[in-house]
Amino acid sequence: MANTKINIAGVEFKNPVVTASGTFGSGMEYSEFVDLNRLGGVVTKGVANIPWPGNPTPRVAEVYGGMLNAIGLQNPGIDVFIERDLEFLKRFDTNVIVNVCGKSVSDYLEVVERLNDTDIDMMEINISCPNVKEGAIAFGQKADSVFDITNQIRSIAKKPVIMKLSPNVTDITEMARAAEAAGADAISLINTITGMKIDINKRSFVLANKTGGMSGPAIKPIAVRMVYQCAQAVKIPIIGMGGIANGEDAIEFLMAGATAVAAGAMNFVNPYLTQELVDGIEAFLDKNKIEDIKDIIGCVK
Amino acid sequence: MANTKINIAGVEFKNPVVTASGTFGSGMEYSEFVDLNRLGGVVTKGVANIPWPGNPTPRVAEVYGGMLNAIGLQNPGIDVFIERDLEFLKRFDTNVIVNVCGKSVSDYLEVVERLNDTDIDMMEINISCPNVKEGAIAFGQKADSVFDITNQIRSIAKKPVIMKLSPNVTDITEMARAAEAAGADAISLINTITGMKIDINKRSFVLANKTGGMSGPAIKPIAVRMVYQCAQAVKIPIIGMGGIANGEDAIEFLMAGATAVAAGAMNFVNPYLTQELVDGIEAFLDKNKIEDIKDIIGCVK
Amino acid sequence: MKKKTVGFVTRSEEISVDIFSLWIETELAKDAKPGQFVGIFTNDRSALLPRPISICEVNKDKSALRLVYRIAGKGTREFSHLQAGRRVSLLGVLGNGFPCEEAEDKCAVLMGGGIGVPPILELAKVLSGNGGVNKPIAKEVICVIGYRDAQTFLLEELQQYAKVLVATEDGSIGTKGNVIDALNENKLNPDIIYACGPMPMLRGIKNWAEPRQIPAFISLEERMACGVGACLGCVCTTSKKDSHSHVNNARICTDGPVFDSREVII
Amino acid sequence: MKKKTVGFVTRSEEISVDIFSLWIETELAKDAKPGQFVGIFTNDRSALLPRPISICEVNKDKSALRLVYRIAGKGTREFSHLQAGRRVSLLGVLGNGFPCEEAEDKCAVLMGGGIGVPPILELAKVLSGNGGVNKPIAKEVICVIGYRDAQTFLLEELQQYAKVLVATEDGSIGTKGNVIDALNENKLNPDIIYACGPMPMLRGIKNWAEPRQIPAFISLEERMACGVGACLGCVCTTSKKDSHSHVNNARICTDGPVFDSREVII
Repeated sequence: MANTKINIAGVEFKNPVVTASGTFGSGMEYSEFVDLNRLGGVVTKGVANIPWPGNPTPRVAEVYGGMLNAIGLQNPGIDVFIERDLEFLKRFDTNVIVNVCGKSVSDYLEVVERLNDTDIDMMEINISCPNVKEGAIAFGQKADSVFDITNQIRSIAKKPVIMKLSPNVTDITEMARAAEAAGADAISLINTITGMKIDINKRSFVLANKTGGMSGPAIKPIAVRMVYQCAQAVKIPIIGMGGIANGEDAIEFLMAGATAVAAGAMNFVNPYLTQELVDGIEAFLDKNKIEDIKDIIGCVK
Repeated sequence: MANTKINIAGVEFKNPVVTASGTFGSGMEYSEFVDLNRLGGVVTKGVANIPWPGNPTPRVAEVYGGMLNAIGLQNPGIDVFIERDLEFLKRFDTNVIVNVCGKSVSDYLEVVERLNDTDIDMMEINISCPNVKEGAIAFGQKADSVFDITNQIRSIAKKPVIMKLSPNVTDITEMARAAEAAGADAISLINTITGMKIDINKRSFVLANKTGGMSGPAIKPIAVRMVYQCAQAVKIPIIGMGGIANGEDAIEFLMAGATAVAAGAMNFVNPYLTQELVDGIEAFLDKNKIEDIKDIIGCVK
Repeated sequence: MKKKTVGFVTRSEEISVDIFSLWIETELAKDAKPGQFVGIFTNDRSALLPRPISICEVNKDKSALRLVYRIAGKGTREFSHLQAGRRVSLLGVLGNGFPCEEAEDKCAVLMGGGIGVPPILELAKVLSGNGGVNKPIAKEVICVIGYRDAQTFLLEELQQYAKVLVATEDGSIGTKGNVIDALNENKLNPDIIYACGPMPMLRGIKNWAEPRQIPAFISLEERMACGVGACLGCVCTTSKKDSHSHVNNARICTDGPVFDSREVII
Repeated sequence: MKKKTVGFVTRSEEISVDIFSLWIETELAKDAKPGQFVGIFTNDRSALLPRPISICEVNKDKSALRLVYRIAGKGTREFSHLQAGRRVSLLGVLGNGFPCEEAEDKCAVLMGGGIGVPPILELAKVLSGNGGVNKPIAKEVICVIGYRDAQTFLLEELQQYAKVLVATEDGSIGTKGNVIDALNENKLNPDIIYACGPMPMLRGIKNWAEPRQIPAFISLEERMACGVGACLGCVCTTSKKDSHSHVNNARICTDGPVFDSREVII
């Protein structure tokens, strides 16, 4: 059987399949459907220094081949997260990657400091959630802000740091380079693309927040393009995501240059997806007599 | 019956339905399917100062809920265009909007000057084709370039000028404002979003050009969002497009703030689409007892 | 244990204008309770998310669920074309369901409005001990059901299990007005209320029940994505800290859809 | 006049491994010629573009088209599940078709390879005057058909209309090798060639025919979008200026799919 182990910033993953932050809770809900021990890692829902109530409802809307969400990063804050969610995740033999969100640099730093003292494997910094208004969006959309926040986090973080990039930019490679230059250990992309849906009969926005982040198979070609572009631009590993619905999609991201892949919105459509991605990747490698998954990472240039 | 007439820069349209450049040739091919006289206008395929051969094949690829194209603006050049295509379009009682492409500012200006002496109704300037490499992409992705090219074209153009904006930007309202400030009479959006598709069995890009512009229903929420954002940012009229597949989609764009709407990739799926949009818009207005289409333009805020 | 599974349609029919009844043979039936729901998936790849539809009846013997829904969009329109023998993908069983045990030896009033009527049927069946076949849970079961007009549905079926009072907006049947008007007109004195229906109705019930110190269990609706509590899409404001995020936002799909009216701010 | 229209499937069967034959009753049949194609639409909203499939047979009496295709992706996989009585959306008739009149009183060799065989069947039928029922157009019709192995298809049907020579890659039937090898082995002296098949085969035919001054009409393939000449997706390089863009890029969907081999650079 093919080797599916990959390594990101010194952390070994039994396979390249992880979850996209915000689509898998902290693993508990989907542990009814999949064996978390089979996954390369679980990336948690974003956690802030204090509890966040999130946005008003409606928070989600279906669109052609995908969905919009404007959850607004509702989360219980780092205290409850460490006590409850991290305790739960520790029971499994999988990497734990904690997604960190904030409204100011000091918010982020506070969470990072708290996580430093835990035994999580990595942290992912959400500088790109399009639904948080108070400045957070700017972090991920300007190269100098990306550099600055990465730099500050990197200087105090005791765990490998993954910067999660926004696709809502003119040139994502600028952001990738800024993150790399500031010491990021890896980047993950893409976060959701800002979209809007109008209910023409009610003459109003479907989402209370007006706009929401789009995810699902509809955005996959944009995500693959950005992963490819970043893979040509930086040397740090990439966790690729955006509409992955099956093993073939995962292979596409790997070939475009991602070292790992994340299942996102399609978890909602197929709660067994993460496990099926692990199986699907293995099946593809075996069928094509590829001995090591590393042989296909970035093989299309 | 409701009034569906709209006015853009002094040009009256019998209804707000036009075609998206590049998806309707110069009208000839689809005149077998639809009565061009019924359309508000025909926006032609992009025309340059000289014939362009375009990109190598494969130039098109299907993606989830849409397609990628990297035609590379193959066109016969302005001479043949004026002699043949414009002659053909003149036979119809519809507005003729000529899409102009170029690789340098002087290319654009040359075409604009030639068109000045024709009796076309408007020109649309393609500063956003993601498939033309030689600098053209930059025009549409930087506000100062948008301002500069708009300004130069506007200073010599004797027809109303529509600037077609790229969605591959951090903040499309910057581009809209730059176009407005430089004297654009209208803006149209969105052009295609850069995407990529990999054939995992062949381990290669599906498109010879590697990347292509994505269109189709998959991108509609992004397009609606950008139309809405621009409608809040500028006063000049907007021609909205991106994945429109039926009358309801057209209404959604109008409510988001578009004064006119264009049928794009979905012409390929439904060659009767343009005419059905005209019918669909009328039916919606009548059913909802809306007397004038202007009452719904930008009604969602 | 929740799962995504394939069910077999055994019957599908239109029981009122745009209201369809669908019987599905599925393993999910064995754990299903009144007030719970399932997610149904379309075959339309442009419409990916599961459609949450409440359970109208459970037949444990046949391992079948009955869903009654209104055509509201392209998903439900597709379902309306399902025929016996077709397969359908289901996610379930979802949600907490009505707390039946709370009705023990009480006079329970079950209120349903419009497309909120279906879950009331299974609830009436359970609380009444299947119309008296088994030992009833509640001392008395009265249904108060609201429709827009004379185009009713499930009415005769409810009458198998309970006394049924009807309100119609146009007054064509029963009380003219809403279910609260019917409650008042009939001078009902419920010990406990269960309700499902549009938000204004639920708000009315909350405002009627709380000053009278009557427990009211109301079933809420919100746009959902995952259906299993992961995405935090379908929350409602709660008066106390919710168990998940501690921010007074409970997840309707998992903490609900049924809440004690005093727990939620609607 | 091209149109998008609904056809009715009258028969669908697998005639070889992953090769399907589909008869569709459609008004498009009345104008259809050998070498033309139709676009078929899926019911899968994630796969929107029409699938170009060449016409294998035309039955004008029954106003029906036969399409023979290989499963190559999700669209054709969906078509393979079509059953008699089902509706299917078609765009057609597309493309120029083979110039049959060029074969008048000549010895015509028709070459098909793999999934390029189907259009050869209707062409053989027309050039042979329906196997001699009507006055033949060509003096002689010989088919040279290539398959990978013994899993042939349409072979017996071709033999109704023409002498058929076979080449197989593994040598299991006829000439071991490709259709050019069969052409040489059988010392054929065509006055004119018609061909459809994979690009290496067409290239081989072009290189064989041109030095011998034999006209060869070859049917090309390329990824298509609109199918009607508007999008300029499916072009091939031409030796002279093309009629549309004057840039030596002809549109396969409308200027082709059939080209005089001398016109195209492949």
